[in-house]
Amino acid sequence: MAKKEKTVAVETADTSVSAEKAMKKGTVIQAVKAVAVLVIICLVCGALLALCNDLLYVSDEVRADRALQKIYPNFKNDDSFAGLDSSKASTPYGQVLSVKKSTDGAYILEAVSSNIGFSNGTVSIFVAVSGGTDPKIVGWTVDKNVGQSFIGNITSKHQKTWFINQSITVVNPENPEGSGLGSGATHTENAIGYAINAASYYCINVLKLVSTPESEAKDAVIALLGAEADGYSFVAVKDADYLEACKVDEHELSFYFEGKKTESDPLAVYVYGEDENRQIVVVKDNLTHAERLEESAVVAKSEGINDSLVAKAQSRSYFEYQVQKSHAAFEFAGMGDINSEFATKDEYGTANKVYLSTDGAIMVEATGKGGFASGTVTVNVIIADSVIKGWTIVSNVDQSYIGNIKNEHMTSWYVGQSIGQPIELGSNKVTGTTLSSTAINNAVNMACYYARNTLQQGGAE
Amino acid sequence: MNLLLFAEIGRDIEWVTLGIALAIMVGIGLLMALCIILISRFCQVKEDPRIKEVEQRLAGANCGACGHPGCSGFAKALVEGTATLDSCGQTNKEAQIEISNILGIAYDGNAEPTIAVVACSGGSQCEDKYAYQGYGTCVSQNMLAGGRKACEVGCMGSGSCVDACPYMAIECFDGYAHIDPELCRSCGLCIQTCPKRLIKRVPKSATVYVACSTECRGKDVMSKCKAGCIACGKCERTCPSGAIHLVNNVPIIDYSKCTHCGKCLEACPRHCIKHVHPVDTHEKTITKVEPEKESKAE
Amino acid sequence: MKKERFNQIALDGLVRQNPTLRLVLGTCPTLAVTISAINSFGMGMAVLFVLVCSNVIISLLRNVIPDRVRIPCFIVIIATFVTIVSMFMEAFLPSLFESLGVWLALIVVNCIVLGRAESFASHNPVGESALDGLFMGLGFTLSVTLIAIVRELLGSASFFGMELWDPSKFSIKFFTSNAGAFLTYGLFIAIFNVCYNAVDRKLKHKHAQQTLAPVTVAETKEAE
Amino acid sequence: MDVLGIIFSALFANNFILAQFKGICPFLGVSQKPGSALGMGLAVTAVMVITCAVTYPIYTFVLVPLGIKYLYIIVFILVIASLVQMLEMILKKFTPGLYSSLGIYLPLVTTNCAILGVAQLVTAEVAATSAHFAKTLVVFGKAVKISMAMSFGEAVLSGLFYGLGFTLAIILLAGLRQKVDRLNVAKPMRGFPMTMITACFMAMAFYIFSLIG
Repeated sequence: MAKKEKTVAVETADTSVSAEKAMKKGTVIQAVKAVAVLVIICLVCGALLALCNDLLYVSDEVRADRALQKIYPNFKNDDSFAGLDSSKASTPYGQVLSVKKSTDGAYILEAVSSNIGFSNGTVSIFVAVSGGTDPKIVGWTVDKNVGQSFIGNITSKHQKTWFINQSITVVNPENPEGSGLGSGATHTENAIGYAINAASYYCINVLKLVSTPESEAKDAVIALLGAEADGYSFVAVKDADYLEACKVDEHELSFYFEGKKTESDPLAVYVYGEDENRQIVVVKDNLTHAERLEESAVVAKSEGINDSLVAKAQSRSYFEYQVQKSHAAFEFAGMGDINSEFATKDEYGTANKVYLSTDGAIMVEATGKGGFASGTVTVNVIIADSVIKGWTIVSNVDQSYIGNIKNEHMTSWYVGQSIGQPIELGSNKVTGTTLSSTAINNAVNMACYYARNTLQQGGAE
Repeated sequence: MNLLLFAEIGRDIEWVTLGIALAIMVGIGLLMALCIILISRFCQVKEDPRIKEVEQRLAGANCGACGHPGCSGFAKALVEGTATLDSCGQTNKEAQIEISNILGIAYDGNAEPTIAVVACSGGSQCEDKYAYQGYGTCVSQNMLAGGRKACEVGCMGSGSCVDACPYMAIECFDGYAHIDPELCRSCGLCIQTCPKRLIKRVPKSATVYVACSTECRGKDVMSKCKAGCIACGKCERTCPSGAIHLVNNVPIIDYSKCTHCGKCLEACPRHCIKHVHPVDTHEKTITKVEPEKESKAE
Repeated sequence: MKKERFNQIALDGLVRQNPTLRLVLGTCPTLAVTISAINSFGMGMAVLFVLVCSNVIISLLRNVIPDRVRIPCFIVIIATFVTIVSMFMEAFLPSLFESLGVWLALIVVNCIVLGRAESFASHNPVGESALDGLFMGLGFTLSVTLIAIVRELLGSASFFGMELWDPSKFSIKFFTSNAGAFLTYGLFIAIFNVCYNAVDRKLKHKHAQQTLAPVTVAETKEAE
Repeated sequence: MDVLGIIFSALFANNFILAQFKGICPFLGVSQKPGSALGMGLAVTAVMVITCAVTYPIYTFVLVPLGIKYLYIIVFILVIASLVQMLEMILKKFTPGLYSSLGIYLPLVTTNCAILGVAQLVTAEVAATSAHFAKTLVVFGKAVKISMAMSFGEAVLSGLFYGLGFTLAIILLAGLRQKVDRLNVAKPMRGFPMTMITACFMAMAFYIFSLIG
């Protein structure tokens, strides 16, 4: 098809030249017009929104008492109540934000869970706890949430059934998870469970609405210690065998508390007997075996307590009991001094303490590097005649999956191996916790390395 | 002043925050608008303004059949004169006329709109030489001894054309490719990709097409495919206007002579001749169409 | 505005171009909110309000807004209406606001709203745009609520919140999970396609039957 | 600043598409071919990083102190839309190559729940005790307390990894769809329904991550 010259071609040529000039002027006006339009639209919209915000503003008080109406309709505020005791507001499950008391004895608490919710956000809820002898959770509703994009699944139907009419003692630590309630948003459910437990923990321990035997014992201990108790938080250790082991003829050890306070030494509290004839002994906890036996170790004891109970409390700490439970032969005979020359090895970690025993065996506490999220694991390794008798995990830093390492691993790994040469990780690991297992391997190797060199038990390094 | 009925909803209008909100909104609006304008000025890619106009008039399907990266590439090539309009089958006539005016070139020829059809209907009815368990589509399969079909020109139905078609007009079922006439814009991408060159262009107004392109004799076809054309020549004999001729065992329809009478379709014992537009309603009443002026060589 | 144009818009919005089931737009809220029917209905109503208002305003301003800042202007208008809806809900429907939560604010970037604004409202007069917004919103609400009813019935054994039977006896937890959302939505699209094609074919068949003769002649004329 | 935790949760446990259901429209629309899916994924990641970097300071230092938090939707969306338009122009001018592979998806990215979703996630406020970033600003004489769930570094980092999680999911689906789209299924099941069912299986797989994470 040959191209045919058409008059139309000529016309377009000269119009494009003048178009060029028009373009220049046009674009400036057009640009200004564009900016103007956008700015005017933003202006109008901003004004409209600001007005609407003021007209439809929901203040916090409105939001709070709207929640109250939902969970506890006949709420009449009793302003004689002191409100939140902020020093004790933090609980193991979350934070209590505010407390209100109704004239008929009911309490309304606002609590927020620790961030274990969906995409580790938090959920804050209002909880209504009925007064009277057996306080129950009468109602709860979700207030604010952070990052819980599936909060919609928790409908009002759930808020009428979960946790309702459960006594606050039952809700307490049994199933903080609250999971498996089946709303399709498991993480948010966990967060709500934690928030409710935070509220009930506060009710039991601070508001003292109900007195469980444990809280009564705790009050007695605090009464005994008097001024020294402030700042300490006492946590009951629920280890039935230890309670059994500390029995002295017919005196039962009813509670064992571990008192912890930041940057001061922990306390061990032994509570014998029940209610009135309760006898309490408080001993400093992190002393060596020998120092523990001296008189100064006892911080406080109730009057008229017979000495056998005090001696028993001084004799063995819970830590020593745990070690002995896993290796019966180990009889404590005091602390050995750390030989600093072999106390650190950069590829393994550090050796911290050495415990001696009556029959010559030693226990080395060593920390291994290279754990999950570059954290560490501290273990106690018992070594007798250059063979590992057993080991336990003492503590860990950032090892969020160390829970997978169960007792059956502790009894099977490394036990019986000689400390002559370094021990390979090999099969000593659980899927999903390889990093934590390597840290444990490093710690055990550190203990063997220390034992090898300092006590010439096995072959030299 | 609580304007609304709910006593506790709403608070007095705080003019201060209202002012702040306005200031923020205006500030951000202004900032954004200015940035857009400045950057569009600063990043002005020197382009011939005609390119934009041409691009607007093109079909805008970015199908790439014209060999250029999308319509903007094609528009640029058109303005620079390195491409001709007819390599784009999509743009309708009026748009093509307008573009020619903009470019100042003469508009010639009014190409008869066409659609593509697959000249094979064997698929699962055609025997397989081997079971293909490899990766990919017909193109890769074709490299392995000419594809798994016993018939060397048979459609494998593995969908190279399906991938190629930007209009999702092709589907593979019953083992061979089917083109949906309503969706097909005859861009020609499938024609280029089909390794067996089975896809052909027929005028949009055509009603029948030959769905087989094997050049073997009847006896061989019988052994390989139950739906193949055995070159019996019945269609050639029954066609009143002599539009069908057997060219080395493959019936070829000359659409300028075809009167859409449909007799060939009924005569064919193997049903190789099929409808272009699968319409079962007005089967019988195909009206007479006067033959058009022969314009483009097929 | 002619009756036939009204029908065309109505049918487009509800059936022919149903945003959720035919055009598969606005899928984010559809998957996330359809766990409970009340939430979905609330979401549908919110989208309906935003759609109608923004379509009206955008079609009013369609000649004023220059092309270069078109998208920011449309988005600002839609965002205003979404904020107004969320403020309204927070004030008067607190439980619904709480359960919708994040998804209420995401209506701004919902593909339906901006899609209709750009493709329909910016070329058509106010009346038709409003109607289009209305029927698109109804189409969305209908399909989202339908999906939610099925998921709620199977997943948590309740209908619009009312418990029908004890979920521990029979309830498929799968439908309340994410994977269940995808599956239900996919099956719904498939079922809708089946019904749509069946009805479409019957209509075309009836249409072709009645006006057989004149159509074919007219058709070939058009084809010239 | 638990980096490993953010990475794991952003990529797998709280994957932006499969766990949080944000950004499904491009996930279904653009995943025909792995090439286009990768382009879309990278475009979304780039815009997400810029969004987090811009919206976080605006929210903490402008909106919260001035008490106009209700404007957050309109301000975020305006900023995002304009940024994307600017990015498109800049890419077109300086890197036409990158523009041809990435640029065409940018207008698609603005109207996408993923971007506003990440902006909301990142600017989450939380009770003062567990805030990663807490400050008190004196504005017009009033002291305003700000307590954000994430610090600025965490915000940008999680924006980046949410984007990569998005890209991971969309490429996986594109790979699967290469095969699934050619399956010989019933006619109405073709296209979107089959894609949905593929996505359903992917969601199941990713659900396991959320149990571990």
